[in-house]
This record gives sequence, structure tokens and C-alpha cells, in this order.
Amino acid sequence: ETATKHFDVSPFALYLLDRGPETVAVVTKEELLEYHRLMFTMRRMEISADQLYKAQKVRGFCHLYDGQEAIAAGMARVVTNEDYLITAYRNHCQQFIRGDTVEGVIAELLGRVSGCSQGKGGSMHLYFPENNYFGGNGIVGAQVPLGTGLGFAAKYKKENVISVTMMGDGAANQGQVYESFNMAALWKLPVVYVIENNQYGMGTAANRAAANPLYYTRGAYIPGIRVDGMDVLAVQEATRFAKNWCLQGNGPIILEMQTYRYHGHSMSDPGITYRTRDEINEMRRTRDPIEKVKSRLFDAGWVTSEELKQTEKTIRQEVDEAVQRALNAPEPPGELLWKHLYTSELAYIRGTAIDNGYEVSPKAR
Amino acid sequence: ETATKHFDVSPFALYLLDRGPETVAVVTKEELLEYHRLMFTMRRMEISADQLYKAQKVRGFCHLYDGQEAIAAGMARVVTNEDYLITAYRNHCQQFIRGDTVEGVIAELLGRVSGCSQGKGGSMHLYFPENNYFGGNGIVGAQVPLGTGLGFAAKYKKENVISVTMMGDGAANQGQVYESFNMAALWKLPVVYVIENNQYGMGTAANRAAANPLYYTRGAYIPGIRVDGMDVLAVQEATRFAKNWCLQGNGPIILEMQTYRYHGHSMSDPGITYRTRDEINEMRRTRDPIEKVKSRLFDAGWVTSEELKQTEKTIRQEVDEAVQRALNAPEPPGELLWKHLYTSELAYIRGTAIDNGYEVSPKAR
Amino acid sequence: VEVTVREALNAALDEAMERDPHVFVMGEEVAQYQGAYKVTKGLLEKYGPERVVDTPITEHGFAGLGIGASFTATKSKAPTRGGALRPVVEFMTWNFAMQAMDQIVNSAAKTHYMSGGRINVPIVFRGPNGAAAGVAGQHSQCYAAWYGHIPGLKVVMPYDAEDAKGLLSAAILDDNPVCVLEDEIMYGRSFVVADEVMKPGFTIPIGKAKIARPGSDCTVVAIGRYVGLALQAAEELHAQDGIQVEVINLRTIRPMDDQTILESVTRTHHCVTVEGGFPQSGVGAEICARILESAAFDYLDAPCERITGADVVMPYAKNLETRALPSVDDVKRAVRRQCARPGLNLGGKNTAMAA
Amino acid sequence: VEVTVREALNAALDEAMERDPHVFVMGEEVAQYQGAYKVTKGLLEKYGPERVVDTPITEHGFAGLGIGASFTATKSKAPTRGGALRPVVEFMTWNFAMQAMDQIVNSAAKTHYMSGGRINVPIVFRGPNGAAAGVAGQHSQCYAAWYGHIPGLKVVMPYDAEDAKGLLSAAILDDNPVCVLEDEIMYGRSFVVADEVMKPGFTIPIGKAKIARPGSDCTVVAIGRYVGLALQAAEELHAQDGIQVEVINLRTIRPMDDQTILESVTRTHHCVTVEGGFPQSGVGAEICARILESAAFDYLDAPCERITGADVVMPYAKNLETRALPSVDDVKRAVRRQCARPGLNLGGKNTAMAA
Ligand SMILES: Cc1ncc(C[n+]2csc(CCOP(=O)(O)OP(=O)(O)O)c2C)c(N)n1
Ligand SMILES: Cc1ncc(C[n+]2csc(CCOP(=O)(O)OP(=O)(O)O)c2C)c(N)n1
Ligand SMILES: [Mg+2]
Ligand SMILES: [Mg+2]
Repeated sequence: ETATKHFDVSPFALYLLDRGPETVAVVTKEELLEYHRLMFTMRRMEISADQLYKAQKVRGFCHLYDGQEAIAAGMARVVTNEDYLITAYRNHCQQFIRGDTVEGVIAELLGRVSGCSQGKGGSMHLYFPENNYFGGNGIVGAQVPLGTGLGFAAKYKKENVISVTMMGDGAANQGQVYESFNMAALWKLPVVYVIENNQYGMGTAANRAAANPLYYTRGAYIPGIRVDGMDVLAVQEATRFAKNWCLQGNGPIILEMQTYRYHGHSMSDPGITYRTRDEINEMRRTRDPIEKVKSRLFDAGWVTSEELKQTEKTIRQEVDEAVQRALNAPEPPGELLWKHLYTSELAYIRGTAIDNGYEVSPKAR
Repeated sequence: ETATKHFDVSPFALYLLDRGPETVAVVTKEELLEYHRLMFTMRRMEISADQLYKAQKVRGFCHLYDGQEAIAAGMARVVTNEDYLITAYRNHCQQFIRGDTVEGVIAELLGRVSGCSQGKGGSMHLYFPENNYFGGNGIVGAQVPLGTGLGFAAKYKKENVISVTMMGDGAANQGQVYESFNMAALWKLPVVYVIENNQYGMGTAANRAAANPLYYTRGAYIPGIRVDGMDVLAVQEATRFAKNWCLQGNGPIILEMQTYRYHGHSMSDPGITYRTRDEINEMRRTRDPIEKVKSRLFDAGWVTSEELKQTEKTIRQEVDEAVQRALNAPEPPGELLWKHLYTSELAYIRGTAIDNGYEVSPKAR
Repeated sequence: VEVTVREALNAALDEAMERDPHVFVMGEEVAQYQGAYKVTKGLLEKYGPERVVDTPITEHGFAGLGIGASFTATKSKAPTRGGALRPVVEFMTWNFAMQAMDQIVNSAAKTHYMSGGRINVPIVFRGPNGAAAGVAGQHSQCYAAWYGHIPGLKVVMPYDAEDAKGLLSAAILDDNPVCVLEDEIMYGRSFVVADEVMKPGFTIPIGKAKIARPGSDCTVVAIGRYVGLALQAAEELHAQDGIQVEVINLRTIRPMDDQTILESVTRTHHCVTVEGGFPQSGVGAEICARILESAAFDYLDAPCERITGADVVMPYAKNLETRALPSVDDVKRAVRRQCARPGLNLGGKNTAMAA
Repeated sequence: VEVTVREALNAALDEAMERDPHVFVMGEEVAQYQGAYKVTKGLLEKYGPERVVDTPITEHGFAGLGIGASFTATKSKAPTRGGALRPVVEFMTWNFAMQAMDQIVNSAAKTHYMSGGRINVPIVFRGPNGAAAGVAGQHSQCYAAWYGHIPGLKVVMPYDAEDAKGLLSAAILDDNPVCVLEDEIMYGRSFVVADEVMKPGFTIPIGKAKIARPGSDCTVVAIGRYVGLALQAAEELHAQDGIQVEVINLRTIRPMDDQTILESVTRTHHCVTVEGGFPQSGVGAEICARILESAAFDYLDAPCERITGADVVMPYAKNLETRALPSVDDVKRAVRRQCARPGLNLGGKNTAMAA
């Protein structure tokens, strides 16, 4: 039997709820170590993505999740692969947590055929439907009705699961979010709406875009909880509460995860014109989610700094190796251009000209 | 000097407001008589539209306002023609109150060139921009961002006016409404959102479509007032309060007008499959807005039943004559098909075939 | 048997819901009200409110919700999964689907491709399209060209009761997003159909056009209710001029069956297209371009012509509306021009050149 | 002088705001962030937050808000009215405007017509359109054909810095809704322009195409950044084959200057169109159809061809993306086919027939 310890988690704020999540988390050493391993892996993966982007090996947009890892990790303890999950374009870590490998994620970013979408989706479009993860969606807010539909399906099919539907603080202003809230509440759909409030939507501070920046109250008639999204145990407990809430047939609930993105919005954004370097540094120094797990491990006397250093070294190496494998993978073969347009093949697909399209069986045109 | 009387108005419910509108209206005989005249004219106009539709002289959709007249009338006492006004497709009476004639409205319904849109808009698309009335919009909810833009313009141009932006209970679920609320609150735009809760959006009872059917609270962070929309004096006082609220720079406010539509949704809807005849009759009997004005006039001893009968007879006749004039007006000339596509003419507009388009100066094609 | 288009659509829905418990219908007024145009009549009673779902007026939201529900078609490792949901989303008219455009195009049409084929999106969007009578600018648009433009979508456009039954049934069975562009004016029209059409299992293949009337002198390709117009014009041209018009009911806008068109044009040497939508970059434009880019071009004895909606916003007044929409006479004039054109129709000269 | 497309667009905005206090700019990140692609750089500082307005991420809402604000252009009896507001609404990319589609089409394009000319809608919608580099399916669509389909809208598509300055300036002055389809990949490109281009008052008429390169053997009609591709192909064809290509920069998608195209084709007897959007019912299809329906058809010595984006969702991987977009080589092959085609180009035979 493993020893457990009790940890106070960061306090919650409640909306339309009489009682909230547990404020003390009971955790084993192994669980805490696993959090560290997951979060540190994600951190390294994102840093690798950063480097690969700067080396011009990743194209287009690339939205990194470093700073926000505790959300993906803490939710994953409670939310299973049978529960539905959907998010926006800042999705590398969701893909990882849902069962893909670092190599699979990075390969997609590199546009390799071994990527999770065979190089056809890129950074914003990672999916792991086998484990009920539906991406990876590039249009701000669009994933919210989609996730509501996953919750609708869960209820329709009488599956005892929830839909976790994630969005940013910026996305939370989109009208389709309110249309979704209304239907979810009206039909009591088991949807946990997770608003990742990293305080900026691109360069716009939350309060410059939102008349009501208390995102956990945004459902108006839907209960909500404000959670310290930098504390993986707070995330865990809030998610546990929310999942139960939904499974008990209460309908939707909103979790506002207060967090911070270390990087700029996407790689083209240095991220320091609309906020100060001091602000970022202060966040890293005082609220880093990985450091928080580490200090808990130390405080509990469960590991030494040496041991963790060793773990981190191993993870670094593993991620580097995964990146290397991804880099060695081939580009998608040219004929993939013509695949996956529909679930079955068309006889002919037009190319850019009359002489370079795709024909199942060449015919006289 | 004219004598005034004090009338208790139907009580209000307030949201995010410490104090609300006056609960006693001070009104002159002339004012009350004018209300009667306006509302009775609207009623007769709508009944005429009904008849003309049944005689197959009005085409397409035709959404009648009878039952809801107190809203148009009561607002008009306070909202001037310098204030902006916009609504949806149930718009005949707004057009009338903003300065058009019964003939102008009916002629448009009949598709005559003397109609306010020269027969090009029809029942749903009446406009009187000279008096800052912008229609008459057929897409449910679309007028709400538009009206918010009118409020934006008022503020931008530092005009001391408001934008009255009307919508139905059904429309109030549209996402664009929440996008509008957010911008209006964020930028403190002088917009009075008027939600005409006639209890049904087509055949759907409000509570079947809305998780929160307390429409006056729908702004969440925007104050609101629930108003008896069948009491013209309550409408008047609420509107007065709301207009002042906006003009004092407080930003938007929501008025939920509780009302009832006597007719079906549009002419093809008998209106009795999703509600009972009893419900309609009960409304007509106990809450009719015109009857309410009449009984106040009687109670005050300001008119006799005979006098009002005479007025009503005259109005009936006036409306009938207006209808007759509208019926006598010609169809739009064929070349109007080609006008008003842009503010200046194109050299050529394609018709249905290569030989029947429009050319300013015929040329060889 | 004689059935209306409305009955045919209703039968297709009923049959699909009967067959597959994962088919559900959702939209404004589809349940209690029995459908704004009564296409879903009786379904609520038969299948209950879980499967016939009245939505708020939130096209963007419920279209997206439907798409999300259809994602679950994807094979999942999870043992709880009960198979694919197949939503049929009704838009009261397609005009209102502009509110949901992003979901239809970015979420429904593109996800299968972007996911490298990992996510299926078996959803049907349906409702009346194009101009009804006297409903003016905001309620009269034809979206055939717009949706037809989008790879990843399938787009069908039934004309008669047989089309309605067969194409909607095929759409519900299809594993891809399908837009079914119906026509309010056709809902009440009766057609005599073979018995099998109304029996379970009848489908019409998506992507196949139908020769609605064979003829040798001129091909007229029409979509939706304009097939009826083309057929009438064909009758009159036959009676009045002895011209034998071949009428093609395109049935599917995407993927478009250009082979049937091109073969027909190769035989008739003439082509006129008929649609109710705006001309610029319309369906007719595409057909013209495909003929130009194919071997059939060499068989043309006259340049093709388009009959389309006029290039204006739809006016309300009847006399204007009539002029803004294709007429039988428009088609007849175009066909006559085709067949009478001097210059090219000199006994298959071009034909000879291409041979 | 040498200016980038970005600078040209910025100058057009600056000039308009300087001239007319009723011009304002609104959109996501246009103010503090200086524009996602820096097109609005410096405007906030110069004109303040009332006139350079950062919006929440609510395209539907702020597009509609802009349209409503532009309604005030209408002459009003009210003495308080200070004249027309002329909003310039930036979409971070046009892909996101699908969220606002209903407002653009139903509210902006149709209101002037539906109101019998009583309401003006002087609004500009602008932003980058089409495929940037490596942004995949949801961020790469070209909307030229879609917006071009809609009567009531004007649609312009600048290619170079001169176009950018002149067309955006004209759009802001126009009393109608204008969609300006820019191209992210072109923002950083420099062009040498005449001095007057950068001076206040310079405009390019909406609805006029430009012959970017005269030639006698084949007309290539291109839009947006594909004008550059066409010009390069023309150079290479000249050098390699001695073929003289006439390149038309269409500049405006609606109203389309078919006269310039038809006149050119009448001279060159050949036509190739180039665009980055999906082929079906695209801009090229429309050009093909107009040629077919005009007297220019008789001058064709070969059937026109389209070069377009491939008929697939845009893939992410570079090698696939490259194949999904028009190339110089595509244009060259098409032009060579045009000029080499045996059969029709027998010394203007068709020309003779038409005469
Ligand atoms: C509809 C739409 N509008 C705009 C964009 C461009 N865009 C991409 S991400 C983003 C900011 C979103 O911020 P937030 O929701 O807070 O998420 P975060 O990036 O902070 O995770 C914007 C404006 C888009 N992709 N889709
Ligand atoms: C976007 C959109 N969806 C659907 C419709 C069809 N429709 C017209 S009116 C209406 C009901 C609106 O109800 P409500 O807002 O309560 O207004 P009321 O008719 O009661 O005045 C519907 C569904 C439409 N015109 N636009
Ligand atoms: Mg954010
Ligand atoms: Mg209502």
C-alpha cells in the first residue's frame, strides 16, 4: 500500500453552487510524480516545438501550451478516454494526454506522414478520436457547439460519460458559446465547459474584450467554479467535482481555469508588446505549475532534488529522441493530397489544372 | 393648461438596478386620447393587412403586431425621431409610428410603387431612415448588432440620442445578441434593448427555447426591467427611465416587454396548435392594451363611450380609405428591378438570360 | 402512386429513423409544430422528443451541435460507444444557414480531410432553398453554387418526389456531410412515382445526374425546381418548333456528374443551363467551364448559354420577382438561339475537327 | 518610390482617416497590437481609441455593429446628424468572416436594394484572403467567388502596392459595401510605384481591370497574388517559347470588367484564368461562361482553361500544399496548350465566321 498525503489546494470561487470541490487533495507519491512527469514532458515538447519553429521546420501557426500544463494534466486524472474532449488550436498537450506520443505530435507539426493527421492538419489540427479526442479546431469558439454536440451524443446514447469542452478567455465572447450554453442547460447535457483564462486573447487583455471578465459566472444560469489552473491538484479536484455534477444529471457546469501562457500567442508574436517581461517573469517565478508540484514533492519529503533532476534529464532525452524520430520521418506522399476528401474515393478530383488532377481510373476527359 | 391625472402603472421587476421607473404616470387627457388613437389605428391597420393577406393581395410572409401595440405607442412618447430605432420583421407599427402613413405601409405590403420601399421590400422590410428608423429585418437576431452599431454611431458622433434595438423572445437566444451585449456594455453604448416577450417564437413557447426565460436578466451584467407591455403607461415610464439611463452615460439597458401576439406567427400559422383558443381569448379579455387605455379614459371621466366609438369609427374609415388608396396604386414599373442595387448605376446588369438584362447604354455584347 | 415532395421527404426521414436509432432530427419547429413546412410531420409522435428535437433559434449553435454529435461516428476504442449518430439538421430555410456557415464549411466539410481521415462527419443539413413566393431579398437566395464550391461537402438538389425520397435517403446513409437543397414551392407538388420509390431501401446515388427527357437537338441542364421549367420548355419547343430537347436533372451539385452532361452535349451539340441562383460564379458557370475544358467542347455547334436568376437582390413585388427568376420563355429563347445559330452549326464541323 | 503592400494599405487607411473624421477602423487587434499583420500600424497613436477600435473576438457581432453604424450615412431629417459613418472592418483573415456571413450578405449587401434605395451602407470589409503558408484547411480559403456571387456587394482584390492603395481608397470612398480581399503573403512584398500613388487622392476605379502586361497570343486573367504568377509565367513563356502573353489583373471581382477581358480575348484568341480558390463555380468559371456568352467566343482559337486551387481542403504539409495551389508551371502548360492546340487555331477561322 502506498502512502498518501493531504495537500491544501488553491481556493475555489463558486457561482450558483452551495458547495464546491474538495479543498484538500489526497495524493500518493506516485500520483504526484506522474503529474511531474506528464507536465515536464509537455513542457519539453512545447519547447521543442518552439525550437523547431524557429528553425523553420514548423510552418504556419504554432500555439504553445507552456505555462498551462497543469490544466491538461489535472483534468486527465479524472476525465477518462471514454469521456469526450475537444479544444481549440492550442492543443498539442491535449493530444499528448489523450494517448498520442510526443513523436506523433511533433511529426504532425513537421508535416510528416507519421503525424497524427498524416501531415494534413498541422499544429492546429491534432485529433485522437480513438480516445474520443476531437481536436484541434482553428476557428475561435467553433469547438464549443461541437463539444456541446458530443455531450448531446453522450446523453442520446445513454453513455455514462461527459464532454469536456475547452475554450480560451477570448473565445468565451463568441456568440456561439451562449447558444451552446442555452442548449446545454435546456437539455441538461453533461458538458463541462473549461474556460482557460490565460488572461489574453492574442494581444488583448481579458478585461479589454469582456464586459464580464468573471468567466466562471459566464453561464449566467449555469453554475461555475473559478480554479487556480496553475495548481494541478486544484484542477484535479475541480474536475472531479464537475464530472460528478454532470454524471448526476445536473446539466452543464463551467470551470474557469486561471492560468498564463508563457509564450506569445503564436510564434510570430513575441508576446511582450501588450504585457511586460516582468509580468511573465513574475508568473514563472511565483506560479509555475511544475515548480508547484516539485515543491510539494520536496515538502512531503518524497523525493530529493537530485532524483527529480535525473527524471527530468531522462524526459529531456526521451523528448529529444522523439523529436529526432519525427524529423527522420518522411513527408506525406504526394497522392495523400487526394485522400480523405470523402470517406470513399471520387472517380476524379480536379487539380490546379486540367492535366494534373486525380483519377481512380484514367478516362478520356 | 390641460388637466393631468395620476395613474398607477403595472409594477416593474428590476435587475441590477437600485431604483426603477416611476410607478405613477402623470398624463393629460390629450395624451391618453392620442394613445388610443395611435393604438387603435395600428390595430385597424393590422386587421386590414390580415384581410388583404387572406384576399391574396399580400404575398409571402406577413407578421402582425396586434396585441403588442402598447409597446410601439408607449415608447414613441419618449423616444424621438432623432433616436435610432430598429426591429425585426414584425415591423408595420414601428414604421407607422416613425412617420409613415397607413397607406405607405399597406402599399408596401401590396407591393405597390407607392410603398415605403417601392414594393421591393414587402412586409418584412419597411424603413423610414429620414426619421432614423432602420427597419424591418428578416433574419432573426440580425437587427441586434445593427442596432448596437446605431448606438455606436450615436456615441461616436456625440449625438445626444439613443438606439432602441428591438427583438423577440425567440431572437433573444441568438448568439449575436450576446456579442452585442458585450460590446455595448464594454463601450458603454447608449442602447436600449427591447425584448418583446410575446411568449412564443413561432410555435415555441419561450421556456422551451430558453434556459433562462427571465429576459430582463439576460444581459447578465446589464441592468434590466420587466415591463407590462400591455400597459402603455408602464411602457412609457420604463422607456423614459431607460432613455435617461443611456443618456447619462451608463451604457446599455434591457427592457423586457411582456406582451402577447393575438395572431399566429405569420399568416400561414393559425396560431392555435401550440396554444389554446382559451389562452388567446383570456388575453384579449383581460389584458388588451387598447381596452386598458379606454378604461382609464372612462375611469378618469375624460370621455364617454359614445365619444370613443365615434373616434374609432373615424379611424376605421381613415384606415379603410388608406387601404383603398394603396390598392389603387400601381405596381412598380419593370425597370425598378434594376434600380437600387448600388448607389450609382452599373453599365450592365445581367437578367435571367443574355438577352434580357439591363444596359444603361446598349452596347454590343 | 402519387406523392407530394413533402410526403416523399417525410417518408425518407421516417424510414431512416425507423431503421437506425442513431438518426435524429433537429431544428426549429421540427417537433411540436411538425415543421415550419410540415416536412417532419408525425415524427415527434412516432419517435419522441429525444429524437425529434426542437431547438432555440440558434442556427450557429445547433448546426455545430449536430456536427459534434456526428463526430461520434468515428470508431472509438471505448466500449461504451453505441455507434454513429447521424443527425439530420433542418434549417427552416437555407437563408438562415448563413448564420451557421462557419460550422458547415469549417467544421463539417473540412474535418475529415484535416484529420487525415480519422474523423467522419455523417450529417445531413436540409431545408428549403432559393426563392419561395414573395418573401423578398433576405429569404430568397439559392445556395447551390456556394455549397457546391466547397470540397468536403456533398450537395444534392431534388426536383421531384422520387428525387426527394431517394436523395434524402442516400444523404442520411452517407458518411459525409450532405447539404440537401429543397424547394418550398415544390413541397406541395404531386408526382406519380413507381411503387418501389416509397418502399424502404430506395435511394438515388449521390453524384449521378438523370436524363429526365431524352432529346437530340439541345441539352438543357437544370437543377431543382427548374427541371420542371426545362421539361415544360422542352414540351413546348417540341410542339412548336419540332426541337428535341434533352433535359438533364442534375440532382447532385457536388460531386457533379459532368460525364452525363458532356456525353449529352457531345450528342446534341448544344447546351443551356437553368438555375434560380445568381449568375456570377453559379452552377451554370461551372457547367460552361467544364464543357470548355472537355472534349465535348469540340462538338459544340454554338456557345452554351446560362439561364439564371437575375443579378439583383430578390424584389418583393410580384411583377418584379417574376422578372428576376427564370421563365419557360427564357429557356425557349435560349434553346432556339442555340439551334438557330448560324456560323457553327454547319453539320458538325467542329465535331469533324475533333475526330 | 518603393512601398510594400502593407505600407500601401496603411497609407490608404491613414489618408482616409485624416480626410474624413467619420472613417473609423475596427477589428480584432487593430489598435494596441497594431494589427495581427500590422496593416493598421500607427493608427491608434494618431487617431485614438475612438476611431481605432479593438473588438472582442465576435466577428458576427462587430460586422453587424459596423453595418449598423454605416446605416447612419442615410440622409436624416434630424438636425443632430453629423453625416455618414464609414466603418472599415478588418477581419483578421477572411476565413473568420464566415462567422459574419449573414451580416455581410443579408444586412450589408441587400439593405440598399430592399429599402428601395433609402438606406446606404458605406462599409468596407477587409483582411487577408486565400492561402497563406502552412495554415491548413480552416485558414486558407479564397472567398473571391463567394462574395463575387452576391449582388449588392462590390469585391476588389488588389495584387500589388498600387492596387492596394488605390482600391482600398476607392472602397472607403464608395457608398456601397465593399469587400477588399487582400493576401497575407503579399503584405511584405515591395513594389515600385509612381509618386502620385502614395499621394492623397489616388484611387483606382472599382470595376475596371488592368492590362498588367500586353501581349498578342494568349490572354491570362488573374486575380490577387496570382497576377504575379501570371506575369512570371508570361516572362518565361516569352523567353522560352516566344509566346506573347497578355496578363489581365482583374482587380475587381464584382462588378466584373468583362469588357476588358472580352476585348483582349478577341485579340489573342486564347484565354487562361488563374485564381487560388476552389475550382467549382469559381471566378474562372464565371469568366469562361462570359466568354461563351459573348461575341468574343467566336474569336477563340481554343477553349479557355482554368488554373485554380485544387479541389481539396488545403493540406498543411508543404509538399501537399504546393500541389494544391496554382504554380507558374501550371500557367505555362495551359498557355502552351492554348497556343499549340491543333484544330481551331487555323488562322482565325472562327473569327472569319463571326465577322
Ligand atoms: C473566429 C476566429 N476569429 C479570429 C481568429 C484568430 N485568432 C486565433 S487565436 C485568437 C485569440 C484567442 O484567444 P483565447 O480564446 O483567449 O485563447 P488563447 O489563444 O489565449 O489560448 C484569435 C483572435 C480565429 N482563429 N477564429
Ligand atoms: C436566423 C433566422 N432563423 C429563423 C428564422 C425564421 N423565423 C422567423 S420569425 C421566427 C420566430 C421569432 O420569434 P421571436 O423572436 O419571439 O419574435 P416574434 O415572432 O414572436 O415577434 C423564426 C424562427 C429567421 N427569419 N431567421
Ligand atoms: Mg486566452
Ligand atoms: Mg416571440
